[in-house]
Amino acid sequence: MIRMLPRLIPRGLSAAVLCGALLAVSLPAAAQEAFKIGLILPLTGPSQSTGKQINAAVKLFMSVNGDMVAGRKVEVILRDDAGVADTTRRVAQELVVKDHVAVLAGFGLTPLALSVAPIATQAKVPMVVMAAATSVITEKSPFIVRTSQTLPQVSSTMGTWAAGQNIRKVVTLVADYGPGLDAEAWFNKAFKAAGGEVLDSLRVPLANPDFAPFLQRVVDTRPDAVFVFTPSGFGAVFIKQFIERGLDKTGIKLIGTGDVTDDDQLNDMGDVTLGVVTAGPYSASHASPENKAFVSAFKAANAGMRPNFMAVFGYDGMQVIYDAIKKTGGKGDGAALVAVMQGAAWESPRGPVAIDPATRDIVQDVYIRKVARVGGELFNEEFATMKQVRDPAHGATP
Amino acid sequence: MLTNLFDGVAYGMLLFVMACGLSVTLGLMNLINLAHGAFAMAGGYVTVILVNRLGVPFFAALPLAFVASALIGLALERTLYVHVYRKSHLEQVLFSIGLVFMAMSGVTYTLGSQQVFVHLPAFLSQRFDVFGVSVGAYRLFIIVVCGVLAAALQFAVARTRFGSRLRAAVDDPVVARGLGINVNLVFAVTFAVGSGLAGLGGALGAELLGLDPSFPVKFMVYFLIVVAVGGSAGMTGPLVAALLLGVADVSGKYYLPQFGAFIIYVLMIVVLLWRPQGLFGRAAR
Amino acid sequence: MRAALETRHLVRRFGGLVATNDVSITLAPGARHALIGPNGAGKTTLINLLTGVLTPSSGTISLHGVDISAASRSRRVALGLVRTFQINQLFPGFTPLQTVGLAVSRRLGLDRHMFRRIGSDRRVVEGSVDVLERFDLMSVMNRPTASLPYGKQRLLEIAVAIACGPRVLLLDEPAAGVPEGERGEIMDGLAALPADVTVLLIEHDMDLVFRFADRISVLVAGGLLLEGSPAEVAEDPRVRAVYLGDAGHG
Amino acid sequence: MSAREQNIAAASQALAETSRVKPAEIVFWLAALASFFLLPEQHLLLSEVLITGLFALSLDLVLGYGGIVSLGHAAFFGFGCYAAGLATKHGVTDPLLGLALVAVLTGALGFATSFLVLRGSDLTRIMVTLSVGVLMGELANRMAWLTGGADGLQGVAPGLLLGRFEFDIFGQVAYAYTLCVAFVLFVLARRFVHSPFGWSVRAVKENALRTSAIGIPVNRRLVVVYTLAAAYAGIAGGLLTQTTQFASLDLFSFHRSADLLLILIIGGTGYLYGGLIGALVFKLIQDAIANVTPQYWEFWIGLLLVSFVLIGRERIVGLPGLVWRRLRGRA
Repeated sequence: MIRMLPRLIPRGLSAAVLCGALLAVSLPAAAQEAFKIGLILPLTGPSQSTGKQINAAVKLFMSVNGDMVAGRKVEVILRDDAGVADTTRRVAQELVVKDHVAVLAGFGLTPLALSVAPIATQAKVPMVVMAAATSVITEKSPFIVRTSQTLPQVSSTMGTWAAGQNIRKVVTLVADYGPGLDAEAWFNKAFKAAGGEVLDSLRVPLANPDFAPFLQRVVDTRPDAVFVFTPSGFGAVFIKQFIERGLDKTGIKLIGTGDVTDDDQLNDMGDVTLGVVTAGPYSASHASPENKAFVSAFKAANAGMRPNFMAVFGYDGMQVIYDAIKKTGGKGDGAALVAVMQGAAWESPRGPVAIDPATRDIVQDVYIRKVARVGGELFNEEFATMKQVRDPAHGATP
Repeated sequence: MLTNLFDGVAYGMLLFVMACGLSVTLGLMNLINLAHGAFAMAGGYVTVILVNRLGVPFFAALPLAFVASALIGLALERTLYVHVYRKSHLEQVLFSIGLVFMAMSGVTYTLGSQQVFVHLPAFLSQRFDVFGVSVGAYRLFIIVVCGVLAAALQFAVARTRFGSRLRAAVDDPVVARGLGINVNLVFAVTFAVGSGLAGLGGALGAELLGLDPSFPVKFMVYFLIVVAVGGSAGMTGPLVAALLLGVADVSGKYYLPQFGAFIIYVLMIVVLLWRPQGLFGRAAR
Repeated sequence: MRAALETRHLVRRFGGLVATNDVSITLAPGARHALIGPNGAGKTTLINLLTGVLTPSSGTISLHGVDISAASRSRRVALGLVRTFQINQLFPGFTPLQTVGLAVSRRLGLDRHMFRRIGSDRRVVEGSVDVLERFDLMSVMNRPTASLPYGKQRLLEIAVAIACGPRVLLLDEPAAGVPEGERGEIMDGLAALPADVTVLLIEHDMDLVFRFADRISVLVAGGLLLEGSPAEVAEDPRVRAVYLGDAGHG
Repeated sequence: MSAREQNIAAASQALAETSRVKPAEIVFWLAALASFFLLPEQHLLLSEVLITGLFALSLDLVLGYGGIVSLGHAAFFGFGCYAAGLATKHGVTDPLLGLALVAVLTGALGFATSFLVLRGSDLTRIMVTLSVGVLMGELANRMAWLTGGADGLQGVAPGLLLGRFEFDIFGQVAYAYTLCVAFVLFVLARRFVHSPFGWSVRAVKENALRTSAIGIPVNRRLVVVYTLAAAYAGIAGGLLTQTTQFASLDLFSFHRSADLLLILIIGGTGYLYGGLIGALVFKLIQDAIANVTPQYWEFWIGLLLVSFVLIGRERIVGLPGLVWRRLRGRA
């Protein structure tokens, strides 16, 4: 019996192709049901706070805006990928093949988004990136639209700003993975272009528990400032050790991207963060009526949890999807949805934002903020704004 | 660079206090306990809750962290661990990995997954120069506390009545039983003290290493390296191994940041190939 | 005639302690030779030297004229020097048939085959049956070893060694721990050893030694006290003094 | 027939019995084949189960047969993933050729590292295997110019299978391919473990001292089985990359190796099917728990591990059978 099986299987193969063809034919027929959005987030694992924030924001968006758009009922299918890329990929594939979702959304980290890009292309399903921030992502498929941020966007803003603040010599210290390298490269480029000098570029392994030796190098190099990017969650340890090593007293300034002073964790990090200057697209204390409403509704719905940048990215992601459904009258296929998403512009809780029609990447104001205590809580207080920053990396090399 | 050496020693001391219990349980009960880091995590969280939420002074919280972890250790030893001593190493590995997973998600459930910190008294956050070497007060504090603990442990094992029973039980449990030593009691007390020390280490280290639910997995390898390299016979081996590890890790990251992550593993593999029983291990068991 | 097994001035030191002190023994082919001595006399060290677990500090060991002093353990087995253990060293999860089958496969040089089924070669089956029949293990050949009575396990210990096709067999206390009722089986097993196999027996059970051996060497404090026929040994006053008078506690 | 001939016939039959193909095995593979036609929507999941199962099978060779406790088996799996991905990107687009290449490369890595696990105690082995796993992961991270670093290996586009079939988004071809490869590898592994060589490896696990006393070179046996298992793990990894067209650093993580042990414990060691069955059960449990408490499923996995050790695998796995017998006995 066992010996027969191998001969049976090639026949199974041709049947498989047949099956596949049948399924492919049956796909468009499903288009009249609910408009399904496959939301893939890291709800477990080290990046779970990202997933938690975005999930809460998506729920909030739907409770504010209802689940009927252009006559279609919108349904979100939430799946956990635990921050593991091959799971993301399989889940995305299942959502497309089994659940016939019209849009894929979420993607907490760069590799997770990258792993799904070929599926978006192959299945012609729009993919709304709500968190991952490496520049290159949107170039990997014509169906990718990003509503979060890119690291070149914020770090080059910081580079330009810092050079104008009497900061001449800088050491950069980034987490050693894609986004970190992006941040390092674009900060350095902008900073040098504005006349600054980068003394040293340190890369810290992601799994590294102890920043001490790296900080010691910073001390020994004696720069005016140290530019930092760590994924949110690692920022706290870093700042602790920065202070503990007495770097604040040596006059070395701490500047970084908004990830380091994540709104969600800022209060737990404590007063050591006071005075840290970061560049980022969103602060929970952003002064606008849209943001006030957003923050209070978010807190009310989530037991007082403060929304961070991830929440806004997710909220805006839903905004883009809803707008696209409206503009296509609920009948658009993937290509049509992406077409109307390109060039979309709206007032987000973070300020005015738009999707660049050419790159499908977000265009937004980037703020320079300083951590301060306001009304008993710590906030990233915005004090300077770079208007409508595009991702500088698309079509360029650092 | 003396500051690096100093940091490395502080780091190593911390590792020693956290891992020494593991070395004794391995030597004594021939138990491979990958869940040791969970006790360190317990101590860390107890301190965080006591200091940050209940306003207990930091110095009062440290002994409480020790006691709490020791009690948890004792309870688990009596109810669960006692059943796995005679099982195969594979089963011990599985069992303790299971405990780690449960501890991690238990903490995530009750306290959340974000990183937490202990609010230290102000004078411990200072920094000063000693003979031109820049030294952090907290690291100095850690070195002093851990140094005293290491000395006390060495004394306890070498000189006290309990220590001699412990050594007898490690050498040969069967003979020790024959001599009228209550080996079970020795096991339980040792396990509890080992867990308590891990907890104390966790409490001290929370500030330096960062504390979150993935703590037991993140540092598991480090603990195991201390034990595997140091050998499980006595206190000297693990102490030397921990100090080596701390200094190698810190200076590796300072001087060779590109290869920092490799150094400790390569070092360990080399040591284990050279001496499979560890630097100070007995030839055979 | 060339000796089956011969040691010359064999010495093994552990630091300052001399565990084996200038031991020279010669076993003629087909001999039934026993080695006796009180606890701590160095019997275990000697057997470890012979089988290659330990290397001698000085002196030589030769097997049918071939110097094996530095040969590896598996090399010695390949040359025909096989041992049994004082404490059973069996495969608890294997059946006696599987255990013996593996040993026979090894003897026939078939153990490196990766894609041929064990026992697909008729010589393996025949060889295994030969051994199992010889030691009266056919009836239990398909039971897991761990479930066998102790006496049968002891027999299997010898059977595995024979399955390796030894020219010289070292028997390390074959009757150790065997209950009185199963002793007869062991005696029968020893009697069933092929006549052309040279046997070195290490044993405490004097009854067994005197029934089995045609030559006896007495080892005391690492050195050879004397060697002779059973009758000579039994009558030697030194042996009586150091050993036989003490046999009950040995 | 003489008594001796009867005995020889009986022994011959008894030896053949251990490797006879049992009806349950035929049912198992027929069910696997049937799943291809009956569960078209589950092909993605089933491919993953099968690949994990194959990976677990390779650990079974090391652990269940060789008796080596390894906590770093993911090193080979991950290496296979990257090797397959890089081979595809650099010209070896034929999937089968790529898989063969991966098997050779991973086998070579297994051979080189096998000498590290020969020495020392279980603890030493655990440490060394764990470290090799971490080192491989760190290497893949470091060599970002080659592997894509933390972003993962992108743009893996395998060619047509057998020059005819394209890997489709529904995973039909991928599942058929995985099923065929897994079946072939399984049959080979089955032959291997029932060969004299396979028995000698088992013998090492049962009693290394006795094995060497019957003249079998223990270390060489372990080197071979470790190398073979590494190649198997590599092929499993290669399959994953080819069917998902992607590889990431997570492949090397500790969780992979720990999950793998759990899979093997659920399925049982030392009979080859343990890995495959365990992988299926593990996925089902994971899905079931994830549906109830998505954030805390790790807790239940942990509880499962602890219970398996404390209560004993036989009693847990035997429970359904026991209940069934009780019910039937009463009826």
